[in-house]
Amino acid sequence: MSALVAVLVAPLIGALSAVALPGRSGRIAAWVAIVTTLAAAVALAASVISQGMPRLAVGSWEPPVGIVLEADGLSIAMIVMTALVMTAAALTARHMLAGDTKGPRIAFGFWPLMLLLWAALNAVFLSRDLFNLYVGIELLSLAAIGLVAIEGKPEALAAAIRYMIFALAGSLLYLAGVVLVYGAHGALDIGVLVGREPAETDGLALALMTVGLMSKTALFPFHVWLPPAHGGAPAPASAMLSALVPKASYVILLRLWFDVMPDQATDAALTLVATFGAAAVLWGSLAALVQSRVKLIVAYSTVAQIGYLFLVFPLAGGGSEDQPWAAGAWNGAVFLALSHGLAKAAMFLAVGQWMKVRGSDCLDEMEGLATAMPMTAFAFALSSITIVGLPPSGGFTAKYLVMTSAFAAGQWVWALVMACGGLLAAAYLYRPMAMVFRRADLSAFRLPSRAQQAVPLALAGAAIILGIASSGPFETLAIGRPQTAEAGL
Amino acid sequence: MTGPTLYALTGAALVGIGFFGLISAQHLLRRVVAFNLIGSGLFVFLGAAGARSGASDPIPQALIITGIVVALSASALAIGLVVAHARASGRPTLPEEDGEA
Amino acid sequence: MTGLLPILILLTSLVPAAITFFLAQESYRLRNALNLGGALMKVGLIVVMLFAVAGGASYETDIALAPGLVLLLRIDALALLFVSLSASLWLLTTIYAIAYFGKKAEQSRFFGFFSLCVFATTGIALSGSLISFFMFFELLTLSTWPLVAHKQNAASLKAARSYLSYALPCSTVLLVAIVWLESSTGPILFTDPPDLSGVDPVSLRVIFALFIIGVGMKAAIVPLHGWLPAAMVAPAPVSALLHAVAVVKAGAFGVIRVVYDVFGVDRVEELGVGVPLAALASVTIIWGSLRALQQTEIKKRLAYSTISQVSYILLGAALASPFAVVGGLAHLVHQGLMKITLFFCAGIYDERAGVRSIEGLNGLGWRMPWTSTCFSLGALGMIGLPPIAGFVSKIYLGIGGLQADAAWVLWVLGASTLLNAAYFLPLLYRLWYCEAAPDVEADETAPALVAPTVAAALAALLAGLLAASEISPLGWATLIAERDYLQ
Amino acid sequence: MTLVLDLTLCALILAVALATVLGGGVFRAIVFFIVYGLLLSVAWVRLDAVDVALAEAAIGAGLTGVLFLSAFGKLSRIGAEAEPPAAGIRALLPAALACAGLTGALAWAWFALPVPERPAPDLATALPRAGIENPVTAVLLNFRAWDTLLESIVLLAALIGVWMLARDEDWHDRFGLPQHVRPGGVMANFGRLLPPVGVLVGVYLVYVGADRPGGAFQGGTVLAAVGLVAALAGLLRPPRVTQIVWRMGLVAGPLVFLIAGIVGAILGAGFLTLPEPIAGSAIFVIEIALVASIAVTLAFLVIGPPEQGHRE
Repeated sequence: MSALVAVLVAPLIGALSAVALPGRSGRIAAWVAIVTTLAAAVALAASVISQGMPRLAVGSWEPPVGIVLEADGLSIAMIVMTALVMTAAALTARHMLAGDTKGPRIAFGFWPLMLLLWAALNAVFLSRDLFNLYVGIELLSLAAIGLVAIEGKPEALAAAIRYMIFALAGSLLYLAGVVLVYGAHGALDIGVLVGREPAETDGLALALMTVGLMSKTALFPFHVWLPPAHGGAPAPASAMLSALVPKASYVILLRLWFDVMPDQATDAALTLVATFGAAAVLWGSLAALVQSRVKLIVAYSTVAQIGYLFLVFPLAGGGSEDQPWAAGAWNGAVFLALSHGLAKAAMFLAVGQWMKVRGSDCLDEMEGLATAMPMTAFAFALSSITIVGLPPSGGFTAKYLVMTSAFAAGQWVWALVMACGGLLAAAYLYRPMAMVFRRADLSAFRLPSRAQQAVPLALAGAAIILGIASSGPFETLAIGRPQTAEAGL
Repeated sequence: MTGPTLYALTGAALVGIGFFGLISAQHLLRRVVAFNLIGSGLFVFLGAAGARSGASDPIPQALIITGIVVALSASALAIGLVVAHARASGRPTLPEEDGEA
Repeated sequence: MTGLLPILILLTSLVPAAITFFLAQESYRLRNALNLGGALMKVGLIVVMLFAVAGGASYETDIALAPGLVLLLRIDALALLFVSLSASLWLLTTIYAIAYFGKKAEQSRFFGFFSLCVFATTGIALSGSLISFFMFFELLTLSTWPLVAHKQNAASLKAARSYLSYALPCSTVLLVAIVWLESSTGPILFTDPPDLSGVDPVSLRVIFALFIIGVGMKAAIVPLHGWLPAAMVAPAPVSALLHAVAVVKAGAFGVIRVVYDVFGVDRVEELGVGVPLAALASVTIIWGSLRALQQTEIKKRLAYSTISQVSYILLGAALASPFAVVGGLAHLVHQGLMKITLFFCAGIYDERAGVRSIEGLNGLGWRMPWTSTCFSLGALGMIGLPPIAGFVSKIYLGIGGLQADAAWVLWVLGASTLLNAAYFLPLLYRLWYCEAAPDVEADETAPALVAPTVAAALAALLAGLLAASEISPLGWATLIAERDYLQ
Repeated sequence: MTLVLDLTLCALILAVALATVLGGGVFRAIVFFIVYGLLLSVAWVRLDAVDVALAEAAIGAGLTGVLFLSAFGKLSRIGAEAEPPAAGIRALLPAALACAGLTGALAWAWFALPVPERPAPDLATALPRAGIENPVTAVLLNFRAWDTLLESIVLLAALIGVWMLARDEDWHDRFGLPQHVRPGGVMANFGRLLPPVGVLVGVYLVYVGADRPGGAFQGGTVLAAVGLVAALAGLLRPPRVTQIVWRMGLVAGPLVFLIAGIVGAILGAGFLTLPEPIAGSAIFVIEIALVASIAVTLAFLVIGPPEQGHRE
């Protein structure tokens, strides 16, 4: 059985087992699934790098009848990042959500939901069928909403409902686009659609799908659901929600614009999308500056970071011919998605441990934590470096690539937006950082074990390594990269 | 005007009506109802597109059945959330969108 | 093997840093051994390389990041000048810091970041490409923050915050400058001057200004100097690091790289940006000295003195005449030696006599003769009294100014010397000629504090005395200037 | 004649849809929605999509309607059924215009759509190899089995999400609110009579799904309804979350489906590949398991998470 199948099947079987089996054995099944999926993700990446892209026609039915799954560089980069974040979140969840601290309901429900979330993410990263992607993002949304609501507090429920409204409206708009695509071309497979005759309705279809996916990605002005939802969930869930879930709809957007319908991209549309991105960067950062709860600061930072991802659309292809690298902006955006995923998860996991010690995530309660739990503070600092985009992190590599493309393309405004965003990020992340660095005596509190504290540090370290050892991921991303990523839209 | 065209236009109208309901309704349960209208409107549109060429096309029909089940799942979770939220807060509406902060 | 040398030099500070972070507070011996061992090894490696480079060898190693992001490590004569300065002063500072901290808390964090800071400085020195220079430059910014904030109280956090609120915006400006330039030239390597002919002169002038803002902030040019006096709340070894070994030096070094290796002397002249830079440096020299006069706290006065003195280096770089270049480069070392002496002394006065303000110095000279002698040497050197190092720099800069047809430089130097004397001589007067307050307890029986101080002071003296020899800083500066910049 | 019928039907559908959105009172909206679902299933028959018609009637109108009604009941119990006053016309005008624009865009798209060749020729060649007569079932359980598998898991995800809405103190209680049925009353008798008939209908729907309209989802819905009526009548007591048998029932369908897929992959045929000779029987086995799981899942979705009141 190939690794491609295993990354999909293992979390699904794990989720089903975690539902069906009682107590401990259910959790053991979940852990077996976590380890298997992690291993399968690594194996898949290795096989893609060494043997090229595996392609699987499910049920041996070729499109347009059947559905195709395919792993390219973008897929495996996302799948490996997901596997790392999921494993780390699970490692901390084991303690944070144990039955004796949070009650049997959460101890039961967390594991199947997280495994379903994982399966849905992998399914979205691999699928090449527009309708199958719809089912995938619906599974993703339902599992994510379940995780938002899991705490059961009134605010969490309200946040879940608001999230649900945006997610559902978004998936319906996406579905509307899919309906138009099928109506015009009689096909749903991306591979088939690449060679299609453009139809008059394609522009509308792309617009509908884009708006829908923007709503699911929480791009400004559809971001209002994100901070309460990510801020209200338990920390391991927040880590997955913030680091991974928006990336799924973003990857679909990349595929739609660069693979399926590059012919539909007009200058005005590209500028409009990037303008929303720029607004998200500024608005999200300013909002993060005035929050008084650390989790909300981190959540608003996600709003801002998502904005960066959308600057790629007008910049792709900017000045590629002058440069020693191809597809600078496209690669930069994917790097940003990857490093943001790792760093943001590390942040939430670190904050989660602080919260567990202090019982609150108010900024004023954070004093003394750097001394008491130096590894988590260091993890937060390293993640901040990535989020701000300072070297030597994956965030910096990304920022450098996108900014160079912007200047080379003569669209330096987007580069200035990135520069401002980085400064604002430094400002809003400085507040919690300085607070934890303050001296205070916390010897009376029970601290998590060193092994627990090491988990976010490992993730944050991975985000840094992504910057230092960026050539490997860079070459990997070139596997199956659309031509339009180099030539521009 | 042929049958499929009529149904397609009906579907288009249902999508609009549904989105209006989703935006305008205060009571969350009614919003969930409106969400179902949008979904079924899209399905009708797709079904009409499938029925255009005369012979019935099974692929859209299968997609629609899948879509109906997915919509049901989403509705079930949404309804559950609405009830739980009302029980916790005593209100069937979302708290006022209190800006950003 | 030879390709590994730059990496080994970096590892001598990175490895101690990485291990030190995870050591318990109680493992004093291991920590001290690691840090001293790293510092000694680095000095050893550099001595090996000094001989090789003097013979014309050069070392290059590149580490592939994403294509376009070249992390190139390279040892040329200029790099070696800076790296030998920072390595030898790091050794002294480490000895001093171990004694200074004794049994104080949070030492693993301190020495971890301390080593990281030196790692970054060494990286800056060895960087062979603009982007690797930027990477280490930023690493330096970040690893300095926990050192400035080390005391973890409101005052030090405020200073640390002020530091970052200067450093991060300026680094953003620097990044914009780099990205702007590289987007039209491709990655810039210092070995291979970029072809700037494709960029219009107006853009180039703006980019040059952005570069100067970006790196000049660390060199504390006016008006980007406010963080430096504020950072005086940090422990004395940190001040030494900031003023002599790492931060301001990195800024000055950055300006040299930008002027000579990114733009090139000819292009700077052609764009007409050298004179404004020299003017800015002159303003900083005078302004820093004027402000130093007004300070009543020893460390603050020294801090403003640094602002003034570092701009000598910039002045030399901007004038770009042969003597000016040599004088500026030599002053990079001279200022480091003299300033570290002064800060070591200030730390000893504070630690062993509880003296922070200028009044407290009254009569300390006879009670703490070693320290006070060193302090006097440093101060006189700063004023430019022969034969101490500072004199040599000033002479060369003055001649350089004349060579560059900028006689006004002499006025600047003259004014600055008068001001230097005005704010240093009263201190010396107090040390040696005033009556001590009867209740002051002062003793300097702390050899680990005093020995590095004496060594630094002697070095400053020797640098001036032996200026004519080839191995003196001046000799090196001449070599660099002749080999790389003045054909 | 048929055009008049279609016109009338469409007009009715739109009128009822408008009524659900604009009409006064949430309860009325729900009732209108159920009527809407039934009208829509007639429309599906008119569009020659009987499988969809069955699904719409059973799931879209029936089950969703029941979900709404029971939620309304729960809301009334806590006094949250009343609707706050709606925003004024002026405030809603932009939204109305945007929605009208959306409708207009879709309507424009309809006329702009090119007419592709359909059904695609590939489909015609694939159908005979599907191992099953009903083309819709063939697409669902063979050609696009991955969709269907994920969809059955979406259902499960929704159920777990709903369970997570229980309060911690209720977690070990029986599902839903307790029902009190008057012995010998209409409900009790109805509850005794209906299940046997319902089970028959459900099984029939699954069975004929192979060649004629019907299938796992439609059949499963009917079976779920049977279970619900039996529970309402007091014949069945709702289980608890700790009862493993029921939880196994929930996952049986997707699990069998997955295992069938993995077996194909391991044997070298390919993931979710059903070799032609055994495709028919394999689909049948998968369908049986799916029906069971769908029935249990849907029933549990309607009953809802454990709630206070079961404890005496």
